[in-house]
Amino acid sequence: EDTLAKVKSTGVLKVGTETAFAPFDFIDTSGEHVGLNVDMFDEIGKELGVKIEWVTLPWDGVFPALEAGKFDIVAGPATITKARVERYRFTVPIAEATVALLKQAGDDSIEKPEDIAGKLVGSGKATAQLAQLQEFGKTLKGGVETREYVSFNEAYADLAAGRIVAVANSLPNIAYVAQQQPDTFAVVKPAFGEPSYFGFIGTKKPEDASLIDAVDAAILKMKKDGRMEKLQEKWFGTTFDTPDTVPEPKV
Amino acid sequence: MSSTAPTRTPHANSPEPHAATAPAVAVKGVGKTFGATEVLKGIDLTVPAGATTCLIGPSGSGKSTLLRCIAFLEEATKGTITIKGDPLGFAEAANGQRTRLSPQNIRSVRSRIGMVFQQFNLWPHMTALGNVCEALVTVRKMKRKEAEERGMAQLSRVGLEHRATHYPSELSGGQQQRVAIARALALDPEILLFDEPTASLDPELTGEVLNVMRDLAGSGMTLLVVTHEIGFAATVGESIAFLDHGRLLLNGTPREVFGEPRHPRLAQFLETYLDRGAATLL
Amino acid sequence: MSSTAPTRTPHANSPEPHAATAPAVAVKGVGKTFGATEVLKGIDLTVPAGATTCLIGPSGSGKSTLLRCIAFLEEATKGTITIKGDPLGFAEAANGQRTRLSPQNIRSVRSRIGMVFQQFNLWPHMTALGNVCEALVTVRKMKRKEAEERGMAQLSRVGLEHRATHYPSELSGGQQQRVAIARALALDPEILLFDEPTASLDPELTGEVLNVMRDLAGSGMTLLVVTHEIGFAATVGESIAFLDHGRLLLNGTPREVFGEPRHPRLAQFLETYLDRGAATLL
Amino acid sequence: MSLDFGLIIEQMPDILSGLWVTLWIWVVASILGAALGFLVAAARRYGPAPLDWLLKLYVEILRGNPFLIQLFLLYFGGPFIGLRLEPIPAGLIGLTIYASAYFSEIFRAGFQAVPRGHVEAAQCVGLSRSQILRRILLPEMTMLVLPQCVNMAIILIKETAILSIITVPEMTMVIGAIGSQQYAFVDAMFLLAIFYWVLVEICDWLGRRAEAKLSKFRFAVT
Amino acid sequence: MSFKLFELMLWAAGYTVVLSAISIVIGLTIGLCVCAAKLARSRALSIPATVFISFFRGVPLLVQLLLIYNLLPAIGISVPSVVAAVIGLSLCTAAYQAENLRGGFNSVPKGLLEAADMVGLSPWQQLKRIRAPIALRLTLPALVNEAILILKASSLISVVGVIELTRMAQNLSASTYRPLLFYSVAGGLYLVICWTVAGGGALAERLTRTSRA
Ligand SMILES: Nc1ncnc2c1ncn2[C@@H]1O[C@H](COP(=O)(O)OP(=O)(O)OP(=O)(O)O)[C@@H](O)[C@H]1O
Ligand SMILES: Nc1ncnc2c1ncn2[C@@H]1O[C@H](COP(=O)(O)OP(=O)(O)OP(=O)(O)O)[C@@H](O)[C@H]1O
Ligand SMILES: [Mg+2]
Ligand SMILES: [Mg+2]
Repeated sequence: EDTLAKVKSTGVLKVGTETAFAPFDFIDTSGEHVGLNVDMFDEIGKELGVKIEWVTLPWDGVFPALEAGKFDIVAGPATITKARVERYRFTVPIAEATVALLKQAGDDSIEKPEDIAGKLVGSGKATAQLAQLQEFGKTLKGGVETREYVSFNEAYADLAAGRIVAVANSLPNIAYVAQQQPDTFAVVKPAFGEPSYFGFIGTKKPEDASLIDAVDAAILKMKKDGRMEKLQEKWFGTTFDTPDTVPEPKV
Repeated sequence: MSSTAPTRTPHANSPEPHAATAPAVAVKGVGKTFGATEVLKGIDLTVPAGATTCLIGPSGSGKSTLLRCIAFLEEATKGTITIKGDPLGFAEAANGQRTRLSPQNIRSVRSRIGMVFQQFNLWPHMTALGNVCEALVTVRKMKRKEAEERGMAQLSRVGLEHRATHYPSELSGGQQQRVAIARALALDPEILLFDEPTASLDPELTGEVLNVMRDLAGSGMTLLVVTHEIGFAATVGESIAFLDHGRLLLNGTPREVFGEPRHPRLAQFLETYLDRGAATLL
Repeated sequence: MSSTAPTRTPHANSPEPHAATAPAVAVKGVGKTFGATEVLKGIDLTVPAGATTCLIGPSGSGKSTLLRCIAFLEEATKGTITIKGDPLGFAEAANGQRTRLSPQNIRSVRSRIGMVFQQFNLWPHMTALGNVCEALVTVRKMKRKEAEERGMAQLSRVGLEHRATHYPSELSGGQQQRVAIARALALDPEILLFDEPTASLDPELTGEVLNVMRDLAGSGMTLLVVTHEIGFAATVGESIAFLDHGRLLLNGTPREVFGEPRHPRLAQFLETYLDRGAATLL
Repeated sequence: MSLDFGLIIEQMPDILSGLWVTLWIWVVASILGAALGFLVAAARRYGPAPLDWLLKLYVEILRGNPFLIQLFLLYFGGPFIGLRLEPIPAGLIGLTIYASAYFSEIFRAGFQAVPRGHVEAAQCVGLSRSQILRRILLPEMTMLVLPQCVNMAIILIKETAILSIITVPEMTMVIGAIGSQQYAFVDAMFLLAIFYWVLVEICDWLGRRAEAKLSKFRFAVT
Repeated sequence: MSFKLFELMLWAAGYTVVLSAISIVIGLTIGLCVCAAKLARSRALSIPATVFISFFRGVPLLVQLLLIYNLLPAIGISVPSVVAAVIGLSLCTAAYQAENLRGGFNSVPKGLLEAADMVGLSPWQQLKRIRAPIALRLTLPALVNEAILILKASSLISVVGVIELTRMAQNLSASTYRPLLFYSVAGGLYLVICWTVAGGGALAERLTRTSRA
């Protein structure tokens, strides 16, 4: 059965995500699930004429659940990588995902990405950011030691505790973290990784294709009429230039 | 004791037993093996109705096993047991073939037997009265109120009406055993079996239980008592059975069994049990 | 203590007790309360050396408590206890103030006392020989080999050399109790305390233990025995102490204590214990 | 869904190293936890009353909380009170402390289960307090509480999975990561289930064997 | 921490309690069946029961949950998060409770049943009136213990998307960057819950004590 048709007939689009991934998805101080994703899917839902039903899981559980058919699409978002493109169908990018470093505020020993040479840097287990960090490490003299966390939040906590000198994550995320906690964290500019982008994720099942196409169309429409820009401004304090098609991933 | 005196030398020696009066229990050729060990080796025993029979013998001689076979808590591997003439557990055909009777039949024959255990075996989650009434309500389907009246009557028979609402854990050993006797009595059994009813009790508490049993014996109830209380056996028992190594060595009136000359095994057994040194103090 | 000895003419009946021979145990004014209940109410007792003293009395009269005070397993709340003249646990100043002695002193005085319990209390994770040797090795610091030789000697004294390598779970109750006696003997105690050593045993197994105790009594060892075996007390005890409700009611030779006219409490007590009905069979 | 053994064999070195980390942390934490638990139980029994209350609080706090929370607070909260631990030491210490609370309760019951008479018999032949503890109570109790200890060890091996949140590269972490990288989530979970199941069964079997071996030291009289 | 956030934590704690309670009740029911199967003479019943107990005791709850959540759809059964969580917790606790119950049933003294035999109670009446009540009383402390274990184990059910106490703490610390605060509050709430259950258990035990041997 065609998924788009099913979604339209039931009037519900099920979206899976993790709620500990600010500013895309998180629980705000009044306990509401908010973030860029929530706003975007509100708009996408309007475009498709359906309601959005959120299914929130720890990140580890999101892809297995997508494959098990627990929901129709994953918000996330996830970095568009070679390996993932082989396995999943991405929507058009919604934000830049280039990897940068977060350090402790006031740490003068790290002024540029190369300063992490020989030091211990954290990232998420089995993430695209970790892979890029490791690639980047190889180019440095003395390499870089990595530590893998179940989720980025533990990595931030460990950075605050001083066990690691930096966390490698996508720029939008760490920019948000640094903005929220200016006394604790700071972003190391510039981003060091290959330019990459975030997209929502669906399966490659033929019956799902129409749904992703429709979501793509909705996103492009939002880009065109400026709604997207507004949302980026709202959640990142800045806007990104993103391609209108799924770009060929470099990593 | 005077009341029971005339019925001493009861059935066996009486010239004309009433034809209608079948013995309370008739054990015929009963054998019992546990795995490879033969615990009972062909027992023939008649328990006269309305009298007290005491089963004595050394530890391990098979007294409990025999009693448990009569209560059908163990199944004899050979022989037959009848209760007032009715076969218990197995029917024996003319050719000696045994067939098991139906569970209903077994329960109904067994309900005519009451049993009192060494360990009391009161149900710990029910009061004294609850223990006594349980079977009246669940088996006899009596109304709770009627059952309780009857239960109280039994409790006062053993002198414990003031302990009706106590739980077993709140009663002394002797009181627990008396409740256990009341529980058995409540069903109006035709015969009451006792397996060393005072063996778990302190010497001081033994007396109260033996007194209740004396009263029962005096009231014409049929009792079959496994006991190490040789004194009780000698004075209350109207018939004594001496078991040794799974065989019934002696059976008769106390006078016949205990009188001189004594069977050498019995003499040896009494030697162990009676504190001969203490006898000098008597 | 010698003051009480002549009046009771206790043990040896020897006309001139050696001045050097302090009594094995001297109990003076010992009282013991558990919470609010006064279990011992001022006991004065002299246990003569080289003789057997038996402590009898109804259940709950405080026999075990007194024995446990002498073993310093309980601390008396009043009074003093001396072992061959040495104070146990507490030193009493002239003004009656008691001060606790050091743990070392307590251990050393206590090691001159051996104790045998009703429940045997063998250590289940050691063989019979291991039980007997344990204190020799860990307390007396003997070489294992020497300790084992000595342990075997004690085991053969109780007739169990062939069971040396068995674990308690592999021994009968009577054998376990004999191992417990050997364990106590191994340390060469000056006095051996027994708390109802046969009360947990089947009647058949009682004999073997009582025989070992008879042998010990005959060998001139000092024994203090709490027992319900009135026969044993009457025949082996050279001195009898009768306790009732925490008081020492009677103390003297068996003839003095058991002879007529009897103290009414003792008569009542004997009534309970001696199976009068059975006496007719003796 | 089918297990792709090629992938697994390729990753075997990683899997084995995860298995090794799980195993050694489990064994060391179990032993240390049992030892610490024994000390706690002994201190509660023989120490002064205030120590008993304090240790009771220690035990009840540890038993009233998920291990996940405790580990998180130890690892991420520790630095704020000057306790900066690396993941493996933190995991080891956290698991040991967690285990000690449960073991102490097992041993406390064990102390009570050793008949008082056995201790009194030892007192009567002059064994000192520490000799009684070492020579009588400890071995007797060990036999009595062995089944509960095996049970606790089984619980602990499963708790080691939680160490992954503080980046300890144990079995769940390693196999989970392989699963994510290869998009073979369910396969990985299956593999994990089997690994743990086998470990637990082995532990159980060893425990039962030890129990059978020790059964003859059991009390003859109770 | 604002009152609103504390309220969220309380709400999540309540959710934890409710899901745990449901799981314990379902688990007890399943546990009784498994226990009965294991005690049965028929090997066709006792062997599956043994395997069931062994599996659910031997595999970490986390793994069980993920298998239930992601594997059942593969065989055509799709279960929502909450249901998966309850199934996982129930099966896990059922295995332990079956063992506890077996211990309880086996420690009912045989003599009590023989006494019931003697007064004519049928096997079913014996089970209902004597065996089960006594076994349950004997199992009560273990049951309370198991309830506390499940309360704590429920901290893992977030892997299938249930927002209980621990997950709420994680979520709120991710958005407020105050992980220590929220984990401490969660720890405190778990303590309160567990101590309450333990206290209730002790009370229940005391109330039934008079009726225990
Ligand atoms: N269920 C059983 N399985 C195996 N052997 C048994 C069983 N019940 C009893 N026996 C054995 O049968 C023999 C007789 O036991 P029984 O209990 O009838 O003796 P008893 O005369 O009642 O002894 P006691 O005076 O000690 O109660 C003993 O050797 C005992 O070990
Ligand atoms: N640890 C204790 N705490 C409180 N009361 C105790 C304690 N030990 C003994 N008692 C009480 O002290 C009294 C005397 O007990 P003891 O054991 O000395 O009696 P006994 O003469 O040895 O009796 P038995 O012949 O039954 O062994 C009893 O009433 C008993 O309940
Ligand atoms: Mg018997
Ligand atoms: Mg006593």
